[in-house]
Amino acid sequence: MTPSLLYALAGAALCGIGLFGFILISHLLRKLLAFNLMGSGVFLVLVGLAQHRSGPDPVPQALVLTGIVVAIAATALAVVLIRRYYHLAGKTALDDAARETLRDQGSRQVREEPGE
Amino acid sequence: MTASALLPVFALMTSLTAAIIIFTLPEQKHRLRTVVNLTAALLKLLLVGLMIWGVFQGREYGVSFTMVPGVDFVLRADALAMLFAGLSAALWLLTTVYAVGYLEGSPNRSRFFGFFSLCVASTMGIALAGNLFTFFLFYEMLTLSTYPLVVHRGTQQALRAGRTYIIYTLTGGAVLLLGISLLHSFAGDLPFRPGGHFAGIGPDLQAPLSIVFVILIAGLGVKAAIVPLHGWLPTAMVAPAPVSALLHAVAVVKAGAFGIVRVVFEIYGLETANALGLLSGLAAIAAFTIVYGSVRALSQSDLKRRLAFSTVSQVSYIILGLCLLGPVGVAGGLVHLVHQGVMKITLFFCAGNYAETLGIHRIDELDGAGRRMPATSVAFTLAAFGMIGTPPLAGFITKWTMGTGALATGMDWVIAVLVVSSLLNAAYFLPVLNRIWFREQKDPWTEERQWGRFETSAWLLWPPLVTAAFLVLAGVLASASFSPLGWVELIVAREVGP
Amino acid sequence: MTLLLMAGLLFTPLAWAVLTLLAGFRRGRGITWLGIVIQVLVSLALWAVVAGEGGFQYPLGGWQAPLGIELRVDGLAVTFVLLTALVAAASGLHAGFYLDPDKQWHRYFWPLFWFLWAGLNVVWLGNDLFNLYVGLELISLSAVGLVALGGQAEALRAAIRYLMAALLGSLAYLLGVALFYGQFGSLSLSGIAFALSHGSAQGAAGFALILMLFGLALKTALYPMHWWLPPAHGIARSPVSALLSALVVKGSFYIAARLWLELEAPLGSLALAQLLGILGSIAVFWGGWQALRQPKLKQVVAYSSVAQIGYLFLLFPLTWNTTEAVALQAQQAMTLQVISHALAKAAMFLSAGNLILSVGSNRVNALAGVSHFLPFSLFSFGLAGVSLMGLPPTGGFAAKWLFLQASLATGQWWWLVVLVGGGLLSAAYVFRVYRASFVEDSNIDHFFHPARRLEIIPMVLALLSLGLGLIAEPVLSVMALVFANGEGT
Amino acid sequence: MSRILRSLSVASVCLVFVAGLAFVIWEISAVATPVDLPARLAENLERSSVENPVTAVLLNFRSYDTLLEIGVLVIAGIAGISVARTSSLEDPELRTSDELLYALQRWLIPLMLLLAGYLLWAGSDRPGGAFQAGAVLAASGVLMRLGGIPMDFLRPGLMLRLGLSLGFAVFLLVAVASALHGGEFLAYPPEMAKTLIVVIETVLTLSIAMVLLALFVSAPVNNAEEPEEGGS
Repeated sequence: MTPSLLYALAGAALCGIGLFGFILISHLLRKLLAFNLMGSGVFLVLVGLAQHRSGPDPVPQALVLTGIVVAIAATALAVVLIRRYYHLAGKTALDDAARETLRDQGSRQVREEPGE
Repeated sequence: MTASALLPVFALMTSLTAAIIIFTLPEQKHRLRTVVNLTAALLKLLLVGLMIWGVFQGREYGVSFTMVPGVDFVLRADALAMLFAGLSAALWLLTTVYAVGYLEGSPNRSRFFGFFSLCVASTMGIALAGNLFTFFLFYEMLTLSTYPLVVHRGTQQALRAGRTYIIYTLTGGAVLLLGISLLHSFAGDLPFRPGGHFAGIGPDLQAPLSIVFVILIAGLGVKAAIVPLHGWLPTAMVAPAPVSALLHAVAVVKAGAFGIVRVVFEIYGLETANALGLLSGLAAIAAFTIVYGSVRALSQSDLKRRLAFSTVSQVSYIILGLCLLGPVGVAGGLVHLVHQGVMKITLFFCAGNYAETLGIHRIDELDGAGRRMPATSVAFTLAAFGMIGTPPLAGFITKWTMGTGALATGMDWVIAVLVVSSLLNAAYFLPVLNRIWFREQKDPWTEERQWGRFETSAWLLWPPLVTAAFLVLAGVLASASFSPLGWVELIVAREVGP
Repeated sequence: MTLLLMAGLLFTPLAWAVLTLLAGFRRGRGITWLGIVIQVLVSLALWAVVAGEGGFQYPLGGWQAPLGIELRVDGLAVTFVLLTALVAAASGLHAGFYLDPDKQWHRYFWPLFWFLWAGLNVVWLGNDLFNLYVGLELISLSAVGLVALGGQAEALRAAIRYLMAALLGSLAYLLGVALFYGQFGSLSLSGIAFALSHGSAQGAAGFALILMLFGLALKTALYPMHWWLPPAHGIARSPVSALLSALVVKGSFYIAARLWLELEAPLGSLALAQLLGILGSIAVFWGGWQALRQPKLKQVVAYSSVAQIGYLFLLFPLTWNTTEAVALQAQQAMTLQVISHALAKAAMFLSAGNLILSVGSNRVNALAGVSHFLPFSLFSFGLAGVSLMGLPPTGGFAAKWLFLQASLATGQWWWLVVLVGGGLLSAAYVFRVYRASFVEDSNIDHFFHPARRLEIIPMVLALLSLGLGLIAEPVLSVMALVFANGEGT
Repeated sequence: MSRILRSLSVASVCLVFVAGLAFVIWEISAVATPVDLPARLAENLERSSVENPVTAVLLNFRSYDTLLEIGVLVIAGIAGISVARTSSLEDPELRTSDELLYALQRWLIPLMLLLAGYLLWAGSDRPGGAFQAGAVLAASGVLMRLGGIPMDFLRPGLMLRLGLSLGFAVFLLVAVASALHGGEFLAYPPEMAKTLIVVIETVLTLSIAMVLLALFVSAPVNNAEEPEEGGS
């Protein structure tokens, strides 16, 4: 067992924890954090597994850098969307499907916009 | 590719082009639309006439190209194709004339005539299809293009009828597709060919072939309105009269019957189908349908509904004819394809005239209609007698030929079916005629309209008169070589052999 | 020549994204039209080159495969490139007329549109697993941005839901890539396939493949992971919905199909193949059933996408452990289904948008009596519907036919039920819309005729998808040539 | 009750997943890779004209990935500002009024700018580079914003859009120019590789900072308004 392998295994654990949170938590920001946890786990697996045998490998490092930027972009966009959603709807979680249909058919007639 | 090879394509394109032009015309351009319609109809009649002449002289027209790997698109004009194509081209012209008069002043005419032309294009395609795959293509196109015609009025009743219609026919289409692809998976792409493809097949293929045959007939039987698959036909009579005429006489039910003819003759081959023991079952179902349809017709009080059940019964004559095996019986069945079309279209035209001119829908309202509308009533009477099988009208020719054919192949029970059916026909038509001619008018007509100098609009009057004249001629001149019977004998000579 | 074509294909969309970002809506529209012309021409030319000379590998920056990124330019790829060009061009043109120029946020439609196009081209041509990941993210984020455009609460909710699903899918895919890299030391798909065929260990790689397929299926909205699709596709502006349904979901499916076709022999299993096929079948029925019940027009179309995507997954059981001929047939069927669904669905969404514009409501029932006004768009909608039903001569029929033949040839008769039943179900929901338009008892007198140019675009798409069945043979012949090449490398 | 059950089932699924993943990682770690990419990389490092192998991979061997990655960042920026319609720039509540923080800011911001510059420069021979520098730059921007320093270029407008796209545009230009120059795409002429890479990194730093800052600004202020009817 080398430290690199340990990183990879820790990454696997992080993936699992992140997945648990991602599925179970309904608060959007916390869900997003869970996603980032998972992302870190994946990056650890990527780097750790590759470096386990032959020492430092620049390719996965570069991949992870790229991956981080992509993850940051996605996270930042998600935060903007979530904040704006909270601003408009006052909710921190997505409605579940059942309530959604109820609202559509309920007495509160949703105004139909011409441009759908 | 020579010009003559393209004749079938042109015949198809005339109505397709007409459809496209009509769809793009604005609703108000009634006159222009009528001109387009009639020009296309005349042009098509001309093209079909040319092809008939060519086929008579032994020429064959056709094109084909590969659509999907392993499957070709084939258009081919042979004698059998021309029987159906000639019928639909001739009746399209008349129905167009009739429809122009019938829809005068009603909304959505552009939509109606557009789909009407599409419908005829598909019928032409069905006639000219050179293999099962192409046949299926146009068969489904027919389904789609008739739906808007059935629901044309947009009432709840029409929409319900449309739904029934589409459920029946699309399911039938799906079953047909299943059959075609099963057949394709062990026999490849099969062009229609006199004598079929399966002469002398090994015993290992017999069971799958029989199953596929049942599936194919079930798929086609929906449109041919074989009992118990006939449920859509009586409900679909809510459609406007020209549509009913088209549905019953030319397009839909005939497409199903024609498909069965193609499958039995040119995919399986009459001999093979019989050897597999498939035809006796089919004959039994057809015979049952004939009797069942007539019995149900007896109890209908709505005129168009009675005619609809009569169609259920009459179309199965064609199928029964096939099962008679001998050339004479087969000829009887095939000629009924034309005869039934001409007679039924006359009846529907007349029923439409009664409804449009006097507001008559039910049979008990017909009292005294003969005096008010003599010409229409004469046409109606001729067609009704034709249906019953009175000599020398067209229907008689059918029944006589079939009867002789049945005797020739020793299927005596068919005679009984024919007799019972004729009696039933008389039982449901004669009371109608009695009311038209011999009863005094009871109530004033509910919606009487005056249309110029004839008893009804000239557009509405001439088509039934022409078809009535035709059904008389088809009977009287049956032995001429260009009568329907003459042509059918040509087909039979080519298909079955003397 | 190829250099210029590749430059056009890869960099025009990126460059146009920057240009349109700097311009306003109207100027952006003009710029976009120019770009569309260039892109369509380039795509056509590349397609012609591959059709004439066969596919090739294209190393970017001059660095060969394991070190640099190599693109795979084969027939399947260029076919999809061409398809993308057609559908995106149509959606772009439509959007130019459809979107309100006075809403200032609509100017951002153009850069996002171009980034989306760029991402799609990356995916079609990609042969490097990580590059494909970046391409996927490029697609997902621009798609999410397009859905959220305008920033209303409903749209945001759909966008967030979509983003979450897309992110989870990407991560699962990336984890698979990480495992592959750990095992093979290479990111090139062909390289990995080569290593596997020369006897590398397989058990671990199987897990990675499953992870990647899961992630991609999530992004493709395979049942039961479809929950994000209908809200997103339903709420977006119609040209956006067209792009999303026609192309975006196909991107992730395409990667899954490529992975499977390259790696199924060593890594696939009967259970996995059948599982994917069964999920696809459930999607066909579930999506169709839901489409039948939706009160809103665009939701009907969106659920129909769920159903139509289901058919695509029949590829997996029909290519696993079958003869070459059958596998080829299944691939052809898949390709035709992708093309015809893309064309038909784009036509459907665009015409649905026009109809909504005309009657001022998104509800199916609001269409009562619309056929009275002979809207072109209703006709386009119906024609596209014919393709979805799989009736001849449409491309949808050709695809269904090939699937049927492949199923029969492998004895997997149970897919017949799906293919035939699914067609009937789609007929049911298409006719439901059609039926509504024929109702005469409502007295609508207000009907807004959209501009003809808005109506012609979906019509052209619908006609293309209708005619695809007639010209399937030449289209497929280019692909068949390519598949032979693609599998050889 | 059902909640607990749900948690338990999700937890067990995650556990199974982790166990499977760990097992697979363990298995993979035991065998050698068929391709030795680091060795090939080392052989080709000279030709890339960058000393740091990570930077070489990012900006030369796999520069296409990096180009697209910046594209992703720009997309996020565009999407962010497209939904932003609040005037949170002017919101006084966001500003700190603490004198001590003001004072600290005056010290911190120049230091951070310096750090950003250093990170950028360091990228060519050791870990570091455009993204790290951009992040630090963005952070100083966030501080300035919280300190109430007006940054007009962050208002939606041409300046903002120009800033967003600058780095990406320059990168793209280099890529296309190198192709038109006669080589392959993204193949820098060897004699200019170093210069080009430094130029790219610099503009990228600016753009990355800009995107991050724009996204920060786009997020509306914290208090929720009344929910809008039907999302009009």
